[in-house]
Amino acid sequence: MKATVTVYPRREILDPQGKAIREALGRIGFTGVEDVRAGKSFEIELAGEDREAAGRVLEEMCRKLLANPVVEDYSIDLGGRAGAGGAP
Amino acid sequence: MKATVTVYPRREILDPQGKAIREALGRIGFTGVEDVRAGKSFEIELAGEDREAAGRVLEEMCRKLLANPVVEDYSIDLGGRAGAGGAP
Amino acid sequence: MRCGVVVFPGSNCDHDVYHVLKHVLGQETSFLWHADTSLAGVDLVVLPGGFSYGDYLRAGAMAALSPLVAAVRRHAEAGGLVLGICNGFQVLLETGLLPGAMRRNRDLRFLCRDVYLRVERDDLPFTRGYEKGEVLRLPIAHAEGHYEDTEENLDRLEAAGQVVFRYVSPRGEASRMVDPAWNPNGSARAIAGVANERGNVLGMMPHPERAAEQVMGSTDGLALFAGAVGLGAEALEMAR
Amino acid sequence: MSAAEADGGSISARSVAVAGRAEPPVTPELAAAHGLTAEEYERLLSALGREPSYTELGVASALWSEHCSYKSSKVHLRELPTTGAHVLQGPGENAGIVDLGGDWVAAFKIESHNHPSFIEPYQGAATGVGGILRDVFTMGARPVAVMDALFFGDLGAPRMRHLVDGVVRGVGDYGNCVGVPTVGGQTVFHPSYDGNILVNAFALGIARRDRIFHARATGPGNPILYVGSRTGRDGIHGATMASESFGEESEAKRPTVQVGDPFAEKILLEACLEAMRTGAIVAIQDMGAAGLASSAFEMAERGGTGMVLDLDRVPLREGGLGPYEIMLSESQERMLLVARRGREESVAEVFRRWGLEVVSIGEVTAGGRAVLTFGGETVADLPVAAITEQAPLYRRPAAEPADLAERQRSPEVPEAEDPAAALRALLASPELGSKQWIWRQYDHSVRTNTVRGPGGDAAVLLLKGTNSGIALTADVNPVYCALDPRTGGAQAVAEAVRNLACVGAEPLGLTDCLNFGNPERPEIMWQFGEAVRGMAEACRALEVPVVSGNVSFYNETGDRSVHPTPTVAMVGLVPDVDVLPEPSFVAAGDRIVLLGESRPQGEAEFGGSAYLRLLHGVERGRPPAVDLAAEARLAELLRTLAFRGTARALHDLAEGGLAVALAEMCFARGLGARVALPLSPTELFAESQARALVACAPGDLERVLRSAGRAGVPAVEIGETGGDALAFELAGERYAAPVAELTEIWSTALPRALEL
Ligand SMILES: Nc1ncnc2c1ncn2[C@@H]1O[C@H](COP(=O)(O)OP(=O)(O)O)[C@@H](O)[C@H]1O
Ligand SMILES: [Mg+2]
Repeated sequence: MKATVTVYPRREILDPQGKAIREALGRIGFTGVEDVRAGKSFEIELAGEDREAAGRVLEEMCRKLLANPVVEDYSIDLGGRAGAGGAP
Repeated sequence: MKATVTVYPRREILDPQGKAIREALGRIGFTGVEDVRAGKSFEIELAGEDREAAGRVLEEMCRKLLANPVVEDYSIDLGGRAGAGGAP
Repeated sequence: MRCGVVVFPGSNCDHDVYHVLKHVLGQETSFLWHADTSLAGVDLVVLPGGFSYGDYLRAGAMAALSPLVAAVRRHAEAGGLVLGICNGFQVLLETGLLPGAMRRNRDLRFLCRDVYLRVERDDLPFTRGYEKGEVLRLPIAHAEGHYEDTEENLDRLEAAGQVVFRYVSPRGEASRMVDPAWNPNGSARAIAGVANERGNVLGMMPHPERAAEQVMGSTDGLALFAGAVGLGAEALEMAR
Repeated sequence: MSAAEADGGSISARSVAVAGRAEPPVTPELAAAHGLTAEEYERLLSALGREPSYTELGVASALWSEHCSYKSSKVHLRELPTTGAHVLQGPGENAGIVDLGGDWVAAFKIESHNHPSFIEPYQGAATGVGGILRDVFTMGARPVAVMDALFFGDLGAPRMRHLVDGVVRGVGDYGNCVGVPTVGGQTVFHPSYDGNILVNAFALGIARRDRIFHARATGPGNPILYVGSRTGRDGIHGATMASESFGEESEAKRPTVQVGDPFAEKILLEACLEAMRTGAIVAIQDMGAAGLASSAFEMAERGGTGMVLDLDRVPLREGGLGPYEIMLSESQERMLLVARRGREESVAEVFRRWGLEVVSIGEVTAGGRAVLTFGGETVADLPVAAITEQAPLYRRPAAEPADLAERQRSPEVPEAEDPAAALRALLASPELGSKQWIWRQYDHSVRTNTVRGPGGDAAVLLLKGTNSGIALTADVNPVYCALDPRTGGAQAVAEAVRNLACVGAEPLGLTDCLNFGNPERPEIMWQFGEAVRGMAEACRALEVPVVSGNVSFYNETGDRSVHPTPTVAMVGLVPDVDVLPEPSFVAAGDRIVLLGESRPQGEAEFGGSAYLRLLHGVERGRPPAVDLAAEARLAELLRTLAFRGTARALHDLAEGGLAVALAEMCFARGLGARVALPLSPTELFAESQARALVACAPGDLERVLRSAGRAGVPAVEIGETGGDALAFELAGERYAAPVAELTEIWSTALPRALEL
């Protein structure tokens, strides 16, 4: 089963990378970019087909390793196609 | 308008990050993780409401800045909710 | 004092710290392997710099889950001394033994240079060789050294006196008032090092072990180790 | 076709299905597509006595590529002196080795990663560093220093800023993660690199004298172990690609980019050094260009042996790889080693403890044949010597470029009205501006040996447990080389010797990276031959042997070639790190002495100078003459002044001449200087060689002048340090520039040019 985990810096935390990208886009002529946030995406292939169990396992992975709760939020997508939930 | 761009290392290319994460998950007891790929996710807020135009602009952004076509694939999601297309 | 230097896969300042403890200060020092579960009776544990597991996820995140770190946690909870330098600091943050988190440097680039630090407390084992307000010159070498936490938590940290080192100008001015270049990575409130409430766990981004012998150009870092291993006043004075 | 149906393991030339896999039939056209000429293909046919299999063709063409075989360069490289009192291992192994005295030796080498870095700068540069580190630890030496010599195009050229950023990040991220300090290097900007940047990576390791390892597969019956990362499709044909110019075709032929995994490298490094201590390793070599093919064949060649390899046992990252791909993959962070039979378990145990995969994939055999099997079939059976030492060798035609005389014609030299203004303009250029933006992204102090890091003439590393230091420098002036490759080649060696002497170091040996265009063009071959000759002359005169090196040809796009770029990385020994002079002024009131001969009016040397090129857009003339005897005398004097502690600061004169050298000495402490000279403002920028500046305490002035006299080096006191300006008095006229202003211009030049 394929899942996607998306991890973004928490809203209230400065996102220098997102800011740098927005500025770089501006410099090369992309106007109209109002905001960019930069996060991480993980595509995880899990054994088994039990979606509920997988959801629990992924939650735990996020809490234990994939995200740092002090500065990051995460979301899990087990959707038919691997579509991440973006930022929560 | 909000869009999500997801960038992953191309399939045939070594993904040291994904490999390290898979191994780390294994070490802390998550069995059944068959594969992990590590990518980037960008949430982009664009001015205007023309989805088609936005799609074209995002394509260009990906080619010029957000992704490195030599080693990365990207996907663009303009879906109602910000759901990234995961790996192409 | 018996000292242990933790070796994670990817640690690369382990030998440097070992050298200072063992050869410069003459302490009984050993390496501690990440996969072991015991600290083999050491009094001071140092988590050295480097790129544990390549820092491929977040700096320090994967190392924080090592079996040995569980032992480090018990050691810290029992009041034992723990020092985390650079990647070691990042590991301590990831374990929650110290508050806050690290983000990428303000310029999003690795940065290796000398910085100036103000000693904010001189009553910890690690800082008893310094005087409060003293300015040290130490090297940094990191890509993720931007210390961050919520305003509320930062206030609490300051109030509890847990900020041990701050990036300052050569004259000791706090960076908010001076050129941002003196706060090289953009850390919140120019924080370079923090301790836990009890004061037995210290994490810092700069590398005192790289400034512990005259031949390296500075010995400002030596007193930190000398203090931590419990040297007497006279030896401490020598170390300065 | 199953294994049982294969005809007894012998090679069927027409086999188009190997172990059930479709393979293209081997034809002369396919051989040509692999870069073999018709004669080379003939040579292969006669060496085999039959047509090669697909795998054999792949292996042979990779090993016969310019990159692996040195077929065009070898006859010239023989001119370089390779022996000397300190040399323990000359060219031919993975790295050269020199004696550091006491228990210690140093292994070092430089290598190019030009083509991959142009395609993907970050990974190209990163894997360049990774490869050179493996070359060093393969010898049993722990890497303790990296240098990078980088040659970029004009910053306004397409992709150039992206290339600079990517290369610098790549070098940094890799070395930083492995924990080896990058302590020096060189950075050049010149439009000749617009379409082909050069990335030359150097590494040095130290080892105990009796712990050196070699890559000689000996002892038939000894198992061959594969260690490290798994094999993927990365970089298949990398070696052949490095043996072609860029063109439309190479775009299409792009192999999968090699991705560096510095964490895997760090683990591999620690595990290899530990495994070497078991005493159960006979030989070890990394898998670099042409992957398993070159490492296996080179090890067998050096050992005078053969081997059988079962390619089914090679750990793969992905399915679907056939023997051809397995042999040619350039996946990174892999090692091939020969263990003592019966003791392989003790080796394997070390690697497993570090979490690394280790697999026995074959064994050493007598008789000099390499037999490869896959899916139960023999897919290659090659005579090792015929493919390695008997590879084709060429003495390619060489001809002086038609426009050489025109380019060497003496240039007109516009007068500098105000030397301060000219100095500002030079310091503001990325060419002469500070490279701090680059080297601050490199960890240069890890391992706590860095006594002198980047930014000076030479880096110095403490050899712990002793008082001596290892000095390192990388030098070449491609503009000089383009105008006169022989002089340029000699100048690179001489400048390196001078830079080492500025920290008091005696040279022990050098490694060179010869970056040139297409050797099939006679002008390029002429440049190559001349440059090597110049280097050889300088090496002999200055007594510096060449212990390792690398040749990179085909650095051209369309018919535009890079400037000839023979990078010289030199290693020296500092007898006492406690009396090291600084590269910059230390205290006010010190006397400044100019050593060496500044040519009189009318003879000042401006050919290929920074002054003409950067301020007047003129790149012509003969480069400054290199007087090797004068260089030898100067270097000897500099070492004496350093060792006796007479010199507080030493710095040699290079691009930008006296004016730039003086300014550079002011920067570190913001300390000015007042000098008076019988020169015209313009002549301050002449680039005559064999010159250096000394600053000494007033009481030591007499000693400096006397030492110079004894050494036969012209010396004049030109002024003293102090104040906050750099002030010149030239024939009665006074000029000055505030040091703070110059420092600002110089230190921001590169980030400004990069538009950061
Ligand atoms: N790419 C680089 N990596 C590391 N150090 C560098 C690099 N480029 C320049 N440096 C440092 O800056 C010094 C001055 O650079 P440069 O002016 O190019 O050299 P040189 O003094 O040999 O003419 C070098 O000696 C080296 O210490
Ligand atoms: Mg120099």
